[in-house]
Amino acid sequence: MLLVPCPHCGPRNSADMSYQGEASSRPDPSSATPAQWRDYLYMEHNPAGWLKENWYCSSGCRRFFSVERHTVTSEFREPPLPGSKTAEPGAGTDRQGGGS
Amino acid sequence: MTKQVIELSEKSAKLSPVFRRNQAPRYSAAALLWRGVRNDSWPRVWREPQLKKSYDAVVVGGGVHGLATAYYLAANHGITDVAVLDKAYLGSGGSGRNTAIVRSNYLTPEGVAFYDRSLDLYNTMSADLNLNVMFSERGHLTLAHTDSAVRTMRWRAEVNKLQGIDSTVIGPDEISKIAPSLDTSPNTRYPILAALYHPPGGTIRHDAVVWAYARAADAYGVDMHQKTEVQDIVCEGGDGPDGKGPGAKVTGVRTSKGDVSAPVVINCTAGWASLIAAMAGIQLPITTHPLQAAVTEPVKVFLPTVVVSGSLHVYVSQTDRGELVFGASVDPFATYDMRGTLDFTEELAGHVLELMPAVSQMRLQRQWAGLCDITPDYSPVMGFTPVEGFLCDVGWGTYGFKAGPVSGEQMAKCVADGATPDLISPFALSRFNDGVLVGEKGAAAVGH
Amino acid sequence: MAEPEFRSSVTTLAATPAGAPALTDESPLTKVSVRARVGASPLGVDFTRAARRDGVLICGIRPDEWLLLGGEGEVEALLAAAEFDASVNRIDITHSRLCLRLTGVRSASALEKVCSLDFGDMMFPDGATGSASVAKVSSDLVRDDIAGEPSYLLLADRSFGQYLYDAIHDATTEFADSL
Amino acid sequence: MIRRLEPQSGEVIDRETPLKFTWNSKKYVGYAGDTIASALLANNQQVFSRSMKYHRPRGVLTADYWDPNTTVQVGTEPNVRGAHRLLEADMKVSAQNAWPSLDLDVKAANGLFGRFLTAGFYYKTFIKPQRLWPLYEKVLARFAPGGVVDLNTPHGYHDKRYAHPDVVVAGGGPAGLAAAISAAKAGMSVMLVEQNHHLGGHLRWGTDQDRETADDLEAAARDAGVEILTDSAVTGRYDDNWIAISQRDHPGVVERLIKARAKTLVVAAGLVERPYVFSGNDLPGVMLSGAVRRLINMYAVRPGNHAVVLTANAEGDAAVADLERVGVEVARVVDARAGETISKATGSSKQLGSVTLADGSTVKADLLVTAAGWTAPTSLLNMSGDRPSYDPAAARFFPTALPDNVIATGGLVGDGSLDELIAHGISSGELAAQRAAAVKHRLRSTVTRAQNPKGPEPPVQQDRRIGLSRAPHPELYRSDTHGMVDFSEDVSSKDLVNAAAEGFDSVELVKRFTTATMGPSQGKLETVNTVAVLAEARGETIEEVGTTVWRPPYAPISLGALAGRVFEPVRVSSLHEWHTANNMTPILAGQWIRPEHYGDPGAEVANVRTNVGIIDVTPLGKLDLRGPDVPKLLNLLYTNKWSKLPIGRVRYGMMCAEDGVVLDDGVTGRLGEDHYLMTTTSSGAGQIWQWVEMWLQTEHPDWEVHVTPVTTGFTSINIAGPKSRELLMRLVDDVDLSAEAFEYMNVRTGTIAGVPDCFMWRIGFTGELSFEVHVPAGFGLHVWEQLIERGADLGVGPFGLEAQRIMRLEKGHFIVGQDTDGLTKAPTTGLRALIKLDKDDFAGKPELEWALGPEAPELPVLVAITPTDPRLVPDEACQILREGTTEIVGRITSSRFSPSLQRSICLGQVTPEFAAAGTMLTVRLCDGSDTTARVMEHHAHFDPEGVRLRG
Repeated sequence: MLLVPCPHCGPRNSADMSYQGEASSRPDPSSATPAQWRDYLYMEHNPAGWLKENWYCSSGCRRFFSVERHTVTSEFREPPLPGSKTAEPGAGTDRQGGGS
Repeated sequence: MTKQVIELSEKSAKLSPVFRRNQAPRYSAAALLWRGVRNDSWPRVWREPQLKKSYDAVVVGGGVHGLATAYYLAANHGITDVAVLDKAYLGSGGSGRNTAIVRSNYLTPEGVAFYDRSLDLYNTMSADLNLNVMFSERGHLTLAHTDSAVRTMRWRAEVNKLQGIDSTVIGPDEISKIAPSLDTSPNTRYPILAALYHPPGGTIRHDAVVWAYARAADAYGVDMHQKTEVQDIVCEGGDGPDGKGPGAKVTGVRTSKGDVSAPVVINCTAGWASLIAAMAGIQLPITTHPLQAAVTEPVKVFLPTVVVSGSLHVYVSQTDRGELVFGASVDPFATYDMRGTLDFTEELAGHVLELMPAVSQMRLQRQWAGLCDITPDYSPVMGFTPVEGFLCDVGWGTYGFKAGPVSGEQMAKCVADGATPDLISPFALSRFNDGVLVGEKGAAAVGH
Repeated sequence: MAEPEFRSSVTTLAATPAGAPALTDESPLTKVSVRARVGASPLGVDFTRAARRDGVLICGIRPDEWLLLGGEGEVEALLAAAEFDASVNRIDITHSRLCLRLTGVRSASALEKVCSLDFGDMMFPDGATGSASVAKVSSDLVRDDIAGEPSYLLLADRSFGQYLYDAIHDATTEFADSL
Repeated sequence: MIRRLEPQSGEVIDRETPLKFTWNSKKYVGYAGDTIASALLANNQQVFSRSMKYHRPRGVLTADYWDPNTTVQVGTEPNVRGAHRLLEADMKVSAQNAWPSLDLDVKAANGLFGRFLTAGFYYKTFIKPQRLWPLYEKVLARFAPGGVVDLNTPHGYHDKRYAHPDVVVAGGGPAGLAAAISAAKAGMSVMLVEQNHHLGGHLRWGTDQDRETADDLEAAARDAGVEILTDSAVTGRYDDNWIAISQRDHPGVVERLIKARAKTLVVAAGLVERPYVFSGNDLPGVMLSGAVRRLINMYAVRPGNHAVVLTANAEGDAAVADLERVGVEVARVVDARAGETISKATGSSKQLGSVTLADGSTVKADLLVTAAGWTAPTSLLNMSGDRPSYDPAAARFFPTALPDNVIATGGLVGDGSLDELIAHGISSGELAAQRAAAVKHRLRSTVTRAQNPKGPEPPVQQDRRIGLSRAPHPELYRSDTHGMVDFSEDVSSKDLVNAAAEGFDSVELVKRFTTATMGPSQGKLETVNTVAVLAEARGETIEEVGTTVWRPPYAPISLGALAGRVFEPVRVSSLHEWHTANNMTPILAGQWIRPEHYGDPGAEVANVRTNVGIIDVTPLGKLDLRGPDVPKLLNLLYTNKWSKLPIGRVRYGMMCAEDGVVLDDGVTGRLGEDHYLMTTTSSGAGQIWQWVEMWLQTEHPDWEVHVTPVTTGFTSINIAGPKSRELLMRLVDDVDLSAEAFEYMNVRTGTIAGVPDCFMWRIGFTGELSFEVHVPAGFGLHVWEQLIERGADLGVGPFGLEAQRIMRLEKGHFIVGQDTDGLTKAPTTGLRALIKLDKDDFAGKPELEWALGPEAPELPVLVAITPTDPRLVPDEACQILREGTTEIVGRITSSRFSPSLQRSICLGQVTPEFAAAGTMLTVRLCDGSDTTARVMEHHAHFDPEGVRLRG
């Protein structure tokens, strides 16, 4: 069980957290073109390496934060940043893919 | 350009001696006996060729999708000058790590038609490719524990029936007859209210599918290169750095074993799709998550069918060897790390025991993980991309194995015709830009 | 008309076996949530710390939330005396939250059967608070020792009352003398 | 008991406690302390199982946990390790893989055809005719190995606990014990986990002096406060030293999973003795040296009478000494260190008869002991990221690079005298303690609630241990004949060679093709032999071939233990007891248990439509919102406008995700200047709370809004029906409930039945005059009982979810997630007027703007539908077709028979072409027949003008 560094609680089990996906900034809805908006909605960098991402400390302090994690080695780069922007609509909650 | 490839290869089409020349000795019980009597061993199942400087087409990824694509390019379209590149061994990725369930009872008519074609190909694969892939048409039960799940099962059944697929909603009594080990009593925490029963679904020996395609493709002269990692895709004329990105044209790949020029490069990877696409300057709507599976020690066969519970995020079948094979939903966060987690086995065991309390004394003997490329609408990304000559057959989430044969067949057709076949047109990358997603989202949430 | 009577969501209590940590229901306590900006300290108690003042236990359960626990009138009195700026809100959550207390030398061991936090004295000393899943229910935990004996308060959504009580009680039985 | 020896000084059996048991229904007696296998062997039972494919008889091979041949069924429990599980009184033990019996196994005929049943033979046969494959498959399935699952097996009481030890030591041999002792003495909390029933590892079957050392170490460990677990195993090492331990020595539970977050892990797993590959190496009577020593010294069992011993190491020499001491004739010692070896073993089907040496000579023997070397069980190191490397001089794999928090000691890292092993264990324990102290320091400074540590964080200690030397060992894998490599899978070295020749020539492919290492011992005995045979076949070195990845678990763990006690939270409202006492038929809705009805939902509907009914709607999501910026928040979350909501008013709103898909809906009321109460759907309550927090914390941290979930702080009761006002008035004195003073879509605060601080909303889902009251939950039951009591003369009765569903459908209210799905964008619902594109921003706005623009494809439309046949209720999810085709143009999303209208009613989504009022639709019913239905003018089938609810 991965330990995720929460800026408020300290390291916590990933099961105490809710993953919010890649960090990206929300385009200005009054000026965004459909293409820009859908980039924001759907496109991912998905790197094999350092990824800036968001977590919600759902069982703990209930704060959102951003952190950089290496997607191959699972290391975290300190320090996490509280209250960063999220990437996913629907708060990433519907990303529970089906199995086989 | 792809048209041109066809014409070139047309000469060596169906009646060419290629297959004959490289044809492996046919497998049969008689041949097995004969070799047993003479104590002969079998010849190599596929060659170990040298990497050439150029190919008509390069397939990246030696799994079911890549090998099927190569096979159908050769078998259906006479394009035999094809290389399949894999950074490890054939079938080392998702093809060898999935739980080998096949079915066609999807939610949308497009999905049903697509997977049904795949099931057809699986059905005749042993004979078509002369290798027993042990397709076990044992039926597939998707359990519903809530009213809304029952509704979704009925939705799927009704769509399936309209497409001529054998798929019905059945009640606890009938479920109990099909799989007596399931606890169908009404007072459980997750009562089994109904199930979607799909008799044509079943399991298959996943490795055998890989080997069957590899052996058959090899017989047509397709080159398979194991331990050959694609390190870059060479493009020209694109908007991005190094001439990549939209508007570019593929000229070849750089590999750990040398450069290869090719006018067509097909990305058939799972788990690394975003990375391969990025080599051509293409961004995909994909996040990569591990999907874990586990297997118990063997016991005498007692579970005759595939059982899936969407609400409990578990699916289970029993192999002919007696092991229970389990899978679940993908891990909650994106990672390329395949080490597996304890939480997965805990959740899994808890949920399996909800369904089948009698197996509490069975022991888990191995867990493993594969990588899944998840898209926003639980549907793949197939066909052309904004880079000419660079095609994708990716984003297969947790359902790639089921779709291997049809994907290969259709991708080969796509390359050969230079046009997107109808069967895969709903899965074009452009749909995310157009805002028209595929409707499998509803079913996949409870699918498996 | 019958007088309204407060009813806890824990409706069936079980006996505590001798030697096992004692689990009691303290749901009727007055519970008020005081909300302020993250980083503010309107009551002088930090996040993850708890302190008792005028009979009221003030618990920093989130970076922007303090839970006040006390007997009838005590919390109101304390709040009436406090001076808050306009950004502070107080919400009575007496009825929203279930409150259990687990007391006894083995209570940390019992909690380790249902919760992944480290309840060792160094990591969760008296006067500390923590939030975590307890038997799969999001809960707030406060260590509030009684006369030197380890004691923990557990607060969770009221609707889980009986379920949580049963799950924790079951976890305590292992520590009974007879076993 | 003819094989039982006179008492041995180190025996672990209690001769004072005989235990009766049965083996294949025949009665036998063993002693307490016996394993099942030792007891059977003492009773002269040599054959324990039949092999998987060829059904060859198999006897004891390793006499420990990893013995592949002694797996048995005990009562309802399959696959019990007979050479590890202790005998219990009245145990019912039976052989697993034999039909009809162990002695007469008809499937043994398979053995005759062995040369045809080569690895992978399935793939090459049963191809044609294909229709016969299912038949073959059924036959093959009967050959599945393993025990039997009794479908009536009780669940059993399993358990779990978390632990936070400073140091976990995996392995209770001399090095592990020493490490545990020194770590504990350094002030660390230590858990020591040993798979066997006794501590001391190989010392337990060694000399008297060895045992004395083991006893001393055990006593010292207990004195130092080490938590000792025997009959337990560290089954996995996961991210950040999350350690899984299967504990079987805990009273009261069958098996317990301990999840330990260890600051350091010491791996002292010892070594596993490796079988030698030669023809006949699976005959009963062929044993490893460790097996012989355990049987003699621990269980006082004579393993045979005439022995040949192949020895390449001291353990083999010690086995010779043990055998001679107890009077077994050692006919020949074959010393591999001197270049001697054996060629093959032969015998009857059930017993070794003779051994052929490399020089061709033959020695009669009923016992062949091999001491061919060791496999390092590096599983836990692999799981820690290590890729062990092969040392040909020592003939085994060694660790290469480990993370700081994993430390290996003992046989895994080298050899040496007992003193050297213990010294290495001690220094490993010290290193583990120092590194754990650093981790502890860091934790105490980062976990806010912890006591702050004193002083600066200590640096991570470098590894300055004096290493263990590696004893030279001959590379002894296969003789000049072919034999069994994987005993549990029946894979021979011939199979591996053939597979390699066919092209399955990498270790992973050969494993997949032959199934070698895939069986219950998961490679412990056979991995290195597999690699060695493959290396030989390919003409490569073992290092070049490499190994497969060892995956968790290290030892199998029961599903019961992994599941533990069942934690499946359920939620109930304050009225649950009342519902239960009043004939509730419950329904599970997520975690909630709710009343579906109280006997007759149709009558409940009728009562609401004519008198008054009350329903428990507590699960309805409720968020208390406070602060000056609440209107901004509401404007952002809902598609409609919220800036000018007066105090005392409520408004309906719909929320969308950023892709324009309907996420939730509900009403929000303004209770005070800066105080609002938002309601959400019951199922969406948790998700919407997180959604709101996400917007506030990440997009608008400057907005002053505090969100508090109060869903169960209130018992929510909807009082519905023409007499609802009259009923509520009897309980409320301080609020004017008249139609004029308290209009539809308003909210008031007041006292109900003596309970202050209740909220009353004039809203409802049923279409009737109705009041939704929210009562502080501790008093919920009081108010409910008062409503029932005081309304008796009005005909008040409870109604459940089903009645509410019927009435909402009569009124045409959609349910998010039922009438909408994962792709339904807001305009489909028909509430176009609620989508205010002139707002600067709201969640999903750009996508909705596009969806309503000229370029977007037309969206499906939600419509009310009436079947032509009023008695016919199409099932929900029935498809709507273009007439005469199978083209799907829509589906029924909700359907019921309306008791109020006495006809069937539906909601459905259709393509715009079919959405116009009056359109006749073709509905395909579940039985395959078609029916027709008409699209209605309004969503509401009942009281479309809303006269009743405004009353």
